[in-house]
Amino acid sequence: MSFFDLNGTLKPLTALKQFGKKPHTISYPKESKEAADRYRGLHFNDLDECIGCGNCSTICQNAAIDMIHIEGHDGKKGDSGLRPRVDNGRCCWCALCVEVCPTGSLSLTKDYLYVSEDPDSFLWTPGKDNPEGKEQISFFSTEETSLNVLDRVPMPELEGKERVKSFAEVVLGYNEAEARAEASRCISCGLCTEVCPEHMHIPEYINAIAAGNDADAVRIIYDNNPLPEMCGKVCTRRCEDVCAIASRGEALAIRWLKRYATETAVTADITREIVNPEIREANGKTVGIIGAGPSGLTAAYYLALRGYDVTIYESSAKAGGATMYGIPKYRLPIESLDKQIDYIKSIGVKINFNTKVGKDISFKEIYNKFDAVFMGVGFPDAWSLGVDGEDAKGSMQAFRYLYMINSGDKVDIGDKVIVVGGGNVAIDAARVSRRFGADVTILYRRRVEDMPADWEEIEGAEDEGVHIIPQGIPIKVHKDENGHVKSVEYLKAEMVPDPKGGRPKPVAIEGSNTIIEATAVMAAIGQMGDYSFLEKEFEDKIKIERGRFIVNEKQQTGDPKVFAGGDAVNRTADAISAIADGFRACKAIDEMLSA
Amino acid sequence: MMNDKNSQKIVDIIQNWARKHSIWVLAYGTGCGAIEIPPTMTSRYDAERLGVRGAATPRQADVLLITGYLTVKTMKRVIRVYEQMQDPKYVIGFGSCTINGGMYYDSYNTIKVLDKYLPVDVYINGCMPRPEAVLSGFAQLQKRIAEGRANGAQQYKDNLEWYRANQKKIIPNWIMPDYNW
Amino acid sequence: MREKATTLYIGPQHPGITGNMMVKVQVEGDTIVKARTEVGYLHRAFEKLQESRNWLQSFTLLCRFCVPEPDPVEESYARAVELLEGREVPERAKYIRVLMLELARMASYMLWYGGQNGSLGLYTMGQWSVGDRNYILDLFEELTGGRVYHMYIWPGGVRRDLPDGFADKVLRTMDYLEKRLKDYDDLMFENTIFQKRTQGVGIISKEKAVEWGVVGPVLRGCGIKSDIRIDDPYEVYDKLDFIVPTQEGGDIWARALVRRQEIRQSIRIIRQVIEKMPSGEFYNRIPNPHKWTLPKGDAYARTEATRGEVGMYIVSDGSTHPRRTHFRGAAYVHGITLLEDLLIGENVADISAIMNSLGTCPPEIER
Amino acid sequence: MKELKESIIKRIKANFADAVERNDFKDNRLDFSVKKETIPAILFYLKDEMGFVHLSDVNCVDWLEDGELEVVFIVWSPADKIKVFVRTRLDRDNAVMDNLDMIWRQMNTYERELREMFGVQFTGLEAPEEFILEDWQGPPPFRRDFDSAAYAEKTFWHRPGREDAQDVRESIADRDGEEIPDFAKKYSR
Repeated sequence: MSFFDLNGTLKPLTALKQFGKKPHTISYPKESKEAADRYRGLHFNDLDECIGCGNCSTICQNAAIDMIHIEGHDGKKGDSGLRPRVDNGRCCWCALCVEVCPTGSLSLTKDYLYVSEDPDSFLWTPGKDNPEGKEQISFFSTEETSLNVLDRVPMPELEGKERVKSFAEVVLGYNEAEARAEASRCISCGLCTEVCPEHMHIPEYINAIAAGNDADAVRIIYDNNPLPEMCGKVCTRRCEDVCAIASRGEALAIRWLKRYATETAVTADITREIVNPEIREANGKTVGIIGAGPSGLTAAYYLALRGYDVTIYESSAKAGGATMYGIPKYRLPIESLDKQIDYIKSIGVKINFNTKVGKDISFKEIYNKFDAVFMGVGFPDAWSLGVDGEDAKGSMQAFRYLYMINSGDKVDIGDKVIVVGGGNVAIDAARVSRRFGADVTILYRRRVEDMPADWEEIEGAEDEGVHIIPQGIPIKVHKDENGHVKSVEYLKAEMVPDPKGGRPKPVAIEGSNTIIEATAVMAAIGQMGDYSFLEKEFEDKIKIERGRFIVNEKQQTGDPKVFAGGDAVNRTADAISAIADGFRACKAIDEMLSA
Repeated sequence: MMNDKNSQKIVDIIQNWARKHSIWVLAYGTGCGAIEIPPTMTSRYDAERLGVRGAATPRQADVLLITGYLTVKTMKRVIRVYEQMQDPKYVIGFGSCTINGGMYYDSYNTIKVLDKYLPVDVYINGCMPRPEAVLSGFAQLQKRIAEGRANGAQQYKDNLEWYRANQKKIIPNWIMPDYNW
Repeated sequence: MREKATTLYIGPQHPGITGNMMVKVQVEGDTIVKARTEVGYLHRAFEKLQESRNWLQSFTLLCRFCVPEPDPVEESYARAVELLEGREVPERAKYIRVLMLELARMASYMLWYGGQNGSLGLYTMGQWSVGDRNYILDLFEELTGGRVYHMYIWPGGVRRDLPDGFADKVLRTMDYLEKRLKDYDDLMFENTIFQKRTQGVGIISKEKAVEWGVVGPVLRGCGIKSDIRIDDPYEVYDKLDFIVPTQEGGDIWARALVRRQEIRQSIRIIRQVIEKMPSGEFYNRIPNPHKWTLPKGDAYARTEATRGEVGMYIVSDGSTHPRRTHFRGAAYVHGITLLEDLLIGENVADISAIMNSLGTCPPEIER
Repeated sequence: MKELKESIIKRIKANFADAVERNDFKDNRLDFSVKKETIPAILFYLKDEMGFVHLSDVNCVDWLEDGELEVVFIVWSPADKIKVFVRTRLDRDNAVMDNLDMIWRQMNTYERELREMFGVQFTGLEAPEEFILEDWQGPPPFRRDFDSAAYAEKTFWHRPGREDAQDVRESIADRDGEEIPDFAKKYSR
């Protein structure tokens, strides 16, 4: 190469080509380039949409997000009342918090300027401190990109056609892999525990299942529920309504996971071995319990663990109350219930079967014999329809029908059954009738979506070929010459919105009378209590109002020695509420007697 | 005839005005934040418009940009660099990790809270802060200078013992010359 | 007569050093007789931190390993996790990943253009290439939401699909940059100063290159054809048509020429990717990150970055957190032993140029 | 590919009796576990005789429960396009092995790092004592029994002002009066 290279000297002058061209410069701060539509800037949190699950806080690998109380958000069921506060001295703007937010309330905005002279000013609450951020949202998660697993692991079930052939259990239960997969969807926020009447330790046992430790899960479950397998099969599972994942996807199958865990303890003995409860030494105190339903059994079990001598008086031949006699066996097999009751008995609970209080033994005797009494008497009677011709042969209460079937009795229902009502009892009666080969129609006053029964049950009934006639109000049962049910006459109803904002009311349409043939009619419009066993002298103290006992928050009636729980006390009238009553009563009795 | 106090005030205003428009940044990329410095300095954002430009040595520089986390080993060098710089001198904390540790909050090798060790004038948040954010950080610094509040060097001198104690806590083997600042 | 050796400390605060590291050189006159590097100024203990973060949280740390070109690190981690778990990646995601990697390669080379020329006192180039690099960063911003830290390629695919009209924008940017590359040639490769300062400086022989574990453009600058994209193809590189440029000589000039051609190959690859990209899913969703476990075992995935081979080695003990991760950086090999050896006999003035030509990236060395 | 892998296994097994192979990988990977004394010989053999000229990676895994450190070498053959993992286990309390930087020069750097971060000593390694850390007084930090977060808590400051943070689970339990038993708490998040 020569000393002077002409080409190499002139070529760089290409830079002169740029002379006079418009510069690329963005003359900030006079002009500013807008951030991209997907820019990951500062946070924004929609405070009303946020449910305070804290998933953002746990995913943050920088520990930048705290959950704090902020004014105006006190929390309610399904909302912890906490909101994320971001430490921008930690945040790395990765937006993982956005990806895992189950409601999608948390997002990032186009705003990125955060310059301050005060290092303590980088702690701030998105949404509260930048309400204008709502207009600038840029990086957000959708159902497609969410890192929550929104789809539930499907529960294997028998086919509809198979089901109606027998009383075999419809739901087959998760296998191990399915249970682990389902459990691993949980984000462990614990919002569910608040709505559970019994406040079961839901995230803990789900996490134990996800970690592959079923025994621990069983132990955690039995901490405050002695009938978990029953709950795992038939619980009304209000927990699933508030599941954080349900805000975008399908709720965790909390009920099925409990069922899976408890079914790993195959027999009562194995359950005893796994749970290995600590039983306190007998303290010489005695407690009498009326009714071996969920509330009575719960109180009995935990009192027995606390060293009390517990005796239950049960009018029927088997324990379980409404879960034994009200729930069909294809939902809750008798073996399953027996297993749990055997386990409870193995702790030392004594049950006197076929002993009806008020007939075989008087309430007064029990009252005097024990240091405390718990009444879990339930609702043994059912409401009747109150229409003409209800006294016909073949007209019955669905609840009684289920009781008789579950007791092993035969009931003649013919081949055309009409069930009136929309609750779980109605569906159960309908599905049971299907299993006896009848053609079943459900007549319900309101629309299908208004039915109080579980949607899963309604779907199951439809799969099995049950017809549902919504907006039908029965007005008369026609009899044939033998006094047997021949047909049911009903009026079509239209839904009239309630001006006060309540749920719409069905109003019969005049002249829309329709008649359907039937060989049996079942009323499933509600149950009621029977308190005739209470002697007169107790009436002053043990008050009954609108068909239910009046108790305080400790389940205590006006008589300090007498406690009550279950359907005969609470309005929700489901098994888990009854268990919660029993558990509360147990604690109160323990407190009272050990004082 | 003005009294001394007033004339000093005018001198201060002129000085601050001049200082504000010639911010020379020490070319020391202490952490990953240094990657947004070239774009800030080059044609797109052209920080030189604002009087911001690079300086090769501490003696010439006005601003020490702490571009992100400081490891203990760098901390030692940064202290030396800072002490070599001539008054007036400013420190900008750049990125989340200078404020409260950022993503390295549990690392055994990075300091978390910069203002325990050096007086910091302005923090620019972000991980990584965009060039616009960097520029607005400089604008904030200019404002601070113009208002006469950017007296980090004086603060450091006044509280030297406190700073030294904090620095020595993480730098066990203290072999440092004393600079003539 | 031998001159007395003097010790010079270049760095860590030195404008010519590529990042925060130090080279301690002994010079006789201005000829280096011994060089020793000192690193560790940027050690954040990523690998330790990842052990206390779960498999997804670990992912956010990755792009901080090497700031100029973070995507190959994300890519290596994602692929190592997928390898260990057996997770399938949708075809579209593979194309998007290649698009990202090649854009990152271009962005990194353009920064290198500025650095290499800056190290020789030619500052105009930096104004151009680093300024133009912003157009690529704009693309990143639009696609990933971040200019520098993309956190985009993650196990199972990529984080978001391409936005509407993105492909056209990419092509327009490519057209613009291709035009600009001609200007760069005039300004840089045709420049006598650049030629004279780089030719015959920092020579690595073929034998030495193999023995010292040289990789990437530096190895190709020694005349050895080696590129993981061809040798151990990942994603969809085996379906794309491109050449791996090599250059004889082994000096800075040869390495610069290799990079000059590679940036053109990247444009070619990007155009093919845009053309061939299938529609469909972009992400094979991972399970709930809090409970996401990987099977027991280990995996190593490597990616061709602008500096050479970068790889991620992960070990799982079956839990939700990594047992150990290890990042293999190219600068780890180039920036310490090779640099120390290469500097011997060179001028002090060339230290910066040599370091730049090796692609020394201190944060990658120390992690 | 399958034949190639098998022939490599055969050759290695013939020369190194203690090598235990793993060949259940779908990709181009082979895995050999050997005693630590065999490491220099097998690496020399792989490089000089079998064309595994490229050293991809060296690193170390701490198996605290077993009381062992596992050193893994990953080598690559540009001709055969196969990567081979060679691994060996060292006693955690006495982690010593031979220096290997005569095989690949860059091994020197890896060995310095392993020495500093894991406390693996390489007999015959010539390099300055300190590599990344400076004046480090704790145990080798990458060993699993070193708790980085606790060390950081002790050594550095964290900015105050975040003490009022609440745990979602606890605050719900407080509100509804749930008593979480102690044995269950480890499953809370």
